[in-house]
Amino acid sequence: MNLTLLIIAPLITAVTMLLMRNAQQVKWTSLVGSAIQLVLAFALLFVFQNERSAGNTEQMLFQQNYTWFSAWNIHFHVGVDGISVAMILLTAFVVIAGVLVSWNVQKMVKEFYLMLILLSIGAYGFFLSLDLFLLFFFLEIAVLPKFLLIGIWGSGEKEYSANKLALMLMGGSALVLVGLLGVYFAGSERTFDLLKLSRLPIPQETQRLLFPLLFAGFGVFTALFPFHTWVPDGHSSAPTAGSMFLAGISMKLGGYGCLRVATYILPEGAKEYSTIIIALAAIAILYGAFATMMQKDLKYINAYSSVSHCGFVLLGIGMLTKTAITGAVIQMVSHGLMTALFFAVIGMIYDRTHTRSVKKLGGLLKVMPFITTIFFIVGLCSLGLPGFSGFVAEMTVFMGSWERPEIPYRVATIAACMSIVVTAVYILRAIGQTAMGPVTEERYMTLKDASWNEKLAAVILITGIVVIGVAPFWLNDLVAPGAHHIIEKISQLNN
Amino acid sequence: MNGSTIIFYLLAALTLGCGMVAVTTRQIFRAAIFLLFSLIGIAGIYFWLDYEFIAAVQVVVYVGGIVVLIIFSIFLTHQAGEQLPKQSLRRKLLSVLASVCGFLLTIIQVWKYSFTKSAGTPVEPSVGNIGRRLLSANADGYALPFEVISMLLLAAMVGCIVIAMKSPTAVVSKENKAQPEMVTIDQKEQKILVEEEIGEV
Amino acid sequence: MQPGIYHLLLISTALFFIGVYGFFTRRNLITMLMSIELILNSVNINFIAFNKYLWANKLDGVLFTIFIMAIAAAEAAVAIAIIINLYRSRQSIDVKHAEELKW
Amino acid sequence: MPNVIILVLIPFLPLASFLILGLFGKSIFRNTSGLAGTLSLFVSFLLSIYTSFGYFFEYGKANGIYQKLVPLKLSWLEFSNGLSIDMGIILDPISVMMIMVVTFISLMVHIYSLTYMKGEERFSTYYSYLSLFTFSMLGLVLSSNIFQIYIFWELVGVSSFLLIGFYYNKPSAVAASKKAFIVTRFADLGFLIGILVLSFYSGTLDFNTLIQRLTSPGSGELKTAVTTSFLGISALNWGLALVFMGGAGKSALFPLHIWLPDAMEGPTPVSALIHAATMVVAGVYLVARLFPVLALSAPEVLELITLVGVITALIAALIACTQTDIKRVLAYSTMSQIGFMMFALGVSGYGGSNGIGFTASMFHLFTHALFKALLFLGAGSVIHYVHSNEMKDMGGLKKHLPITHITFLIACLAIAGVPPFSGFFSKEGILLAAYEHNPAVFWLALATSGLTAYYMFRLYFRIFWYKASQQHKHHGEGGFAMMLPLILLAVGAAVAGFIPFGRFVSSDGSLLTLPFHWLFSIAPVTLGLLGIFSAMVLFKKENGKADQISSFMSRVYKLVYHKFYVDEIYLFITRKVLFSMVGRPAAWIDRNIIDGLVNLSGATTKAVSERIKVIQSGKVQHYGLYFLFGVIGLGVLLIYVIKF
Repeated sequence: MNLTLLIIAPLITAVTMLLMRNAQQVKWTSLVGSAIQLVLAFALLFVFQNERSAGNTEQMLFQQNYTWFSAWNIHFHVGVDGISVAMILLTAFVVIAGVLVSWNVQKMVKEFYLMLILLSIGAYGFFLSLDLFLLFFFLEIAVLPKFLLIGIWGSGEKEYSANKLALMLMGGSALVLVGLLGVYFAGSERTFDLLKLSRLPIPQETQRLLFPLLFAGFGVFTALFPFHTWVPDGHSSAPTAGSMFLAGISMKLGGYGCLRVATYILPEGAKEYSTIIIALAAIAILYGAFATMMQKDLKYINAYSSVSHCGFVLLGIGMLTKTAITGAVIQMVSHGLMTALFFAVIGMIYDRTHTRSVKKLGGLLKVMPFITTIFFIVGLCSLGLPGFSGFVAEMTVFMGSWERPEIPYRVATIAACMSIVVTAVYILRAIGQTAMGPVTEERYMTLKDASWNEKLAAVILITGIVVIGVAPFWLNDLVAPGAHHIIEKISQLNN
Repeated sequence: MNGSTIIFYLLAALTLGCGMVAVTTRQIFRAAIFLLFSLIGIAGIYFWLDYEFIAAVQVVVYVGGIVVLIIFSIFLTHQAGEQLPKQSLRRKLLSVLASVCGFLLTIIQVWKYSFTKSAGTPVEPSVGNIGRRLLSANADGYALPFEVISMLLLAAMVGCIVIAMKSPTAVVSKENKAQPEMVTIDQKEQKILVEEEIGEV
Repeated sequence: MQPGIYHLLLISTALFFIGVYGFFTRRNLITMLMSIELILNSVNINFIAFNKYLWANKLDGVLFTIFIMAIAAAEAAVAIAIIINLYRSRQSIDVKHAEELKW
Repeated sequence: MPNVIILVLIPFLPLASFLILGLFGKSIFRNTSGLAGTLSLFVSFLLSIYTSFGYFFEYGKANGIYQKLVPLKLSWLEFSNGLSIDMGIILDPISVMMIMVVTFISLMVHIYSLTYMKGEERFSTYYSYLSLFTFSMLGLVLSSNIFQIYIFWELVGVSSFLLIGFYYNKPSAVAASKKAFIVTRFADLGFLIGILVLSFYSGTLDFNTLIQRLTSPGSGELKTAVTTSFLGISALNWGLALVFMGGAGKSALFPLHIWLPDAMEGPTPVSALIHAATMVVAGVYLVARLFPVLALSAPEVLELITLVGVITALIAALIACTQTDIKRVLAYSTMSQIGFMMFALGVSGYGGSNGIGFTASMFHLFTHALFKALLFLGAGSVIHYVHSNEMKDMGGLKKHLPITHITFLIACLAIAGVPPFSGFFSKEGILLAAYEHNPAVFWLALATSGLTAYYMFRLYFRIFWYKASQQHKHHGEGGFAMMLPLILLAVGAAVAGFIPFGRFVSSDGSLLTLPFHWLFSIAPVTLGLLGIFSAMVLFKKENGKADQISSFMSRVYKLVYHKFYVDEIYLFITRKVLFSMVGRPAAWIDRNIIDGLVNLSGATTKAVSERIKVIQSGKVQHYGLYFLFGVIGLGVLLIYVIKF
């Protein structure tokens, strides 16, 4: 399969959108475009599985490699393994749901959808890249639309949030850039090629220096503990689709980067810093969960819970076992779907009631059963109920983490386990307050339930969540070999 | 100490003294005049150095051209007898400090450096020699810069005209509308300045 | 003592810094222009002095002096045009009022 | 051999009914959802009867010992090195017994609810939740993998949450559902960590392999699990104790019991199904599942279980004597009976006649399910009739509710341990096991069983006698659909004691006859009758004696009435400690310190730029001065400092 299609398809969508005259046409174009993306993603999954079952055990499939800028040995090099395929599927799901949810956007419709599609280009490119420069290029492409989405279509303190988010993410990518250049010059060969770099011996001293740069840089994207503060502000100010993309896709860029770039290229560094990573991750998990308990705004609740949930991703990566890393990837997919759905639901509630305050809402189950049922489902997924994806992901991380018998790892795992209780507390508080109980305001009685586009978006995302939750083995089989490759060098080091 | 030396020192004193007064006096017209004398002193120094042509050009261009231009512009922009506004003491001190430091630094460096004279037959700086060099297109000729300078002068001339030309009426009226505020501010400041001066007196 | 290159350099340096001092302390644009003329002249003196005492076999110093004078003339003309225009637009040629390039 | 399709259908029929009713209940099955749900469960019930017959009488035995059959095992999620979550079905005496109990009680509740919940706006939702619960519970008891049991454990928890919060616009119901979920979730944390510990040391998640590895004395896994210790307690004990914590949470054992009384906010049939007969015994079931490991390799944990069980039994019985809400009385009685089952397991040994406790516990689980479901459904009829849960609104109902009255009486006699009703036999077994293994436990249990008789008959007399009824006979007892389950359950509660239970269920699968001594029975039966008698004296007629006694012991009464203030302690811990000491500071630190640092860096940059922008004054002379000073500075630097 030609992987470039995944970049070209949204690009064509964007160009076609530019030619459209009115908002209706733009919406349908982007919907068709994102549907095509979804089809392509599924095709990729299918072809990939076929290729693997045909016995192709090469690490990266469907590689394409063109020289882009020969002076610095930069290539347009793309390829996928199971992890990338999973992330691409996630992106396609979130994109189409995001497009559907924003059907009612009034202001600058064309530009809005253009930003969404642009972000998806960045994400696809990022997940496909096997050249670090290309990867960085797409990472930056993905940052810009977020700034505009929040700054233009946001609500509340949107300028502040947009600035904060853009600056912190840019700071992260600055660290990444330094790290990438360090990697570029550290090896015996001047190359940005991921696969080559992973085979080059990079001296331990250099790894020790570069790993924190790369990991923290990507970590900013995925809410690594002290650098997570853009998450609540950014999410709460963003428009619904913006939050969905931000939490569903953008935060995953970081996790993927931590895994694919930092850990894969610099295994010795990863080994050295793993205690610090898991400490930070455990702090993020528990502390994020406790901080969530005190939030009143639904978006803040989900944003802080994202900090907590993304902690599992980092925990899985930091544990450096195959199972834990598989769990981390599953958690990325699961959290992406779940949190996108969560924000979509919050958006639907907000569109109707014009408030996101838990205190002011109540008894919505009576008024809008469909939306509230989704709210229940997503809440239960968030607290790790079996049958939904969150459970699978968390349990895989826990099982993987428990493979490390050293005390700090044990402590971190138990701390992470504790979060399932705290998560239950805050999710049930939010659900109990908003969905159940008596209807708090008279005006809520006349509110309408979900419209077709919202229903479709929700159903698409729920399908993803439930399929993973009920039949996780295919995702596990897809991701585990990729995780094996990443961990290969580290397990060699251990022996 | 012979006559030549004395003349040199006199010229130097004239140049520097008049220059000093030119930058310190608070009568703008006087400043212009002292500038004139300072420039004449420089011309004198050129004479003293036997560079008659340069000295002549100095007199023609500076004394006859630029200073006159300046004087005209003074006439255009100033009322007679108007005193220049005073600069703050802090600024003056800073400027003195900067100038003295710079001066000392430069002079010390110059003094420490021993210049070596190039061996070669001296060329007479006569008008003929200068003219030939200026207009020759040989390897050491200055024809190209000469042309460039002439273009520059032309451009400057055009520029002067454009800049000094009166703006189209529409713009003027717009500016005039914006004017009153500015003027009042200016007037206020001037008032304050005047009061200060009175206070000092 | 017979005046030599050092004396001339002394004069030019002094004149230069007199010009600099004027440039800093003057608030009137015209007087600032005068200071600039002094600075240019000090440069001219240098050229001539070097030509005279060090490179008597060449004429480059002289030629540069001539060019500088030409440019100075042009500069003075343009500057005065600007000053007059400025005066026309804000009835003042105080440098304080010409600070449009502020942050 | 068992038919796999039939086995799979048993849990999947309710699942199908859940999905169909949940998705289309409001549109297609608007009026027939109850029937549809009941029908699917009926089929499931028939299939489980078929299965249990097959298991107990055809293929279950090999060499006279009941085998643990795993007819189905699908890899669901594979972790590394042999650890994998499998979706399997295990057939052994206790799981087969449990599917019988679950499908039967659930069927009764389904039928009962047809009338009881009629006219409810969310009728089909109710039935879909019931189906979900039944599915999860069946999945739980059939699990062949410890992680699988955890999965269904959670699903059971969530369906319980949904059903308790069924009347979602009642704030107390919402609070109760949250409480139930969170408390059991807290216990599940222990369960989860326990699973992790056990899986790490045994290298497997499969029950059969796990039990085999951790009980065979020579195995390396057992050796490491016993020798590795943390805080002086071996890893094996940690693992099992933590797993037990999960069981204790679900079964409402002493420190984790607080959710059960509040759970009575749910519809009464739900309480009968979930919070009396099936879900709350999941903890007992879990302990029974791991019983070989506990009995053979970790007797210390078994002692802990005994202790917790007996404390729960006693405390719950004491509290039950003081409550006035009839459902709460029943809830505490449930707690107390589960305590019985637990310590019965705790005092039991493994294999042969040592395993009396195990058999008795399972037997009690079985009989308890019947009579407690009956009690709840009877209470449901009463509540249906008087529209209140409070004792003060009742009294003298025996004329209005004759069938309910009779069946309720049978259930009370059964739970009080009066021969020949079922509770008598199972309780005898438990007391005997306790007597043989641990006299202290026996005496406490004896006292508790006396209390049981007292509070049950207090309830009985208070509802059906006490005073003349002031109720207007506005409607009848609730019709056939409500009476049929009562009658069926009453028959069960009356005669189930004669089942030779030891023939089917024993700790090691071999045949066991529950011993029975006439002499031994004298004490508990006498005590039970004494309890009934004192209840009769106090509550048969309206008199002030009960109040006199309670005011006489006012302090003690108050302490017991307020459930030993356990709720308040929890409230203190959550409100004051977790929320105020952890949650709020965390949120505050995040907003003010961590985010504050981020904002500070921004503000610093801004302040600095605000300062240095003054340099960019637009004044040419300033620039000149800076320039000159810069040049001088550079000159000095290059010439005198660096000597360039």
